[in-house]
Amino acid sequence: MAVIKYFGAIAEVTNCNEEQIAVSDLKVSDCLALLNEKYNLNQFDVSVALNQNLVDRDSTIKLSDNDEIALLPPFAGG
Amino acid sequence: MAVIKYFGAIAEVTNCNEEQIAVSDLKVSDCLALLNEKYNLNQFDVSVALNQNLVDRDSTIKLSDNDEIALLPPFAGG
Amino acid sequence: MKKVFINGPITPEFIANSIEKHQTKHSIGAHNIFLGQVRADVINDKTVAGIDFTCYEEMAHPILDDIREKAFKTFNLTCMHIYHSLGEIKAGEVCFFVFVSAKHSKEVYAATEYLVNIVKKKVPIFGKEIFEDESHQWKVNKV
Amino acid sequence: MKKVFINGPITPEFIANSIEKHQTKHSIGAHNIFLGQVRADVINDKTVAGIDFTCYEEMAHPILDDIREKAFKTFNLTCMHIYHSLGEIKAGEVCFFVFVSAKHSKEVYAATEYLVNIVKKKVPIFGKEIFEDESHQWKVNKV
Repeated sequence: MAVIKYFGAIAEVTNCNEEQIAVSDLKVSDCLALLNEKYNLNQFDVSVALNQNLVDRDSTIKLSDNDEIALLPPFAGG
Repeated sequence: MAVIKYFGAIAEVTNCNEEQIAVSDLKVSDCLALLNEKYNLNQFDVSVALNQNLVDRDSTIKLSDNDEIALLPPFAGG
Repeated sequence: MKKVFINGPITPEFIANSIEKHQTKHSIGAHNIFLGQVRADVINDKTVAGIDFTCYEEMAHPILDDIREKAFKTFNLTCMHIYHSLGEIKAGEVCFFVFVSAKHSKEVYAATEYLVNIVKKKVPIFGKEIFEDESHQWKVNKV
Repeated sequence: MKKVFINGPITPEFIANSIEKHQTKHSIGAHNIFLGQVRADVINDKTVAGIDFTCYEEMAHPILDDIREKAFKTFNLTCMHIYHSLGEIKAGEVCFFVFVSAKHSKEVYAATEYLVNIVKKKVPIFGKEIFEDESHQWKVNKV
């Protein structure tokens, strides 16, 4: 299992801060497609971090157990 | 009479903060020549203010009673 | 990993304390401080009462370490501190504090501007603008 | 004529108090503060213990008024404050405090740098650098 973390406006839509996802053979891009289907995330300008590093939304990196994926809406610090 | 004010390194050499000077027909440049003779002020990069406004050291403006001349060494604020 | 995130507003006393700590460093001639203060912006007739900040801290810390390292390489600084609030910060309160110190004044200005802009752009901080009627919208930084 | 000159050092508490006063101004989104701190420079093996500042106040005030007026015309600022110490300021203490506030961050940096440089250049302030052995030399600003 990998963990998906949600932040800001995205967490508001998913109605949770994190959830688990089965990773067998799943690419980052596949994972996003699944979540988009579930939550309609295309409305957001989402950035994706894999283990705390930004990755492309189309990334074909395969997820492993214990990976952490974060879906980040636009940054608003300052 | 006009008043001459001294500041910083210049006041240290003149050993006073101000003194009076007779103004009859005296130009700024003459006044400075007199003071330079008395105190050897050429050692300093002196700026001159007449009634709180900077004037050229060679200024031929004539001094009037109650004028205030200030001899200012380099500024060092900040 | 330096402490960056502070729960609640950054108070004037906290800022004073930071300044005071630098008064023992006698090679410093110039400090430059940036403070971000929450504005009571009016958006569609509603007034912002405050911003509720959250952050992805595990991601933010290594990014902040990189930012500091690059800034020390780029600018001739003696000290550098970055603080950002989390939680609800009311209009008028300070939520962002960048503090740069150097031997001479000319070193500090560009460093401060660089740090403010890169933190806004690169650090995963999220802000919920809460209006006086308790509705909200999500803040987006213009890059 | 605004108060600029302060007898003795500008304390962290004074700075905190200035910041706090601006927290009621809810259109402000960004503050930029410059602080000049007295350095313990070593010159010919002697260490600066402090600087004794004097000023030609009657001349300084109209110049400062002009500086403020020009800065308000040039930069899109909400507030601007300039403070400078007079008297003996020890190494590590703050002698110069420039405080600029605006709606957005991009407005403040250039304004601060402009104010710091023009005050150093144009305002008749004189500084006697006093060494630890009580000898002294007169400070000269590089323009």
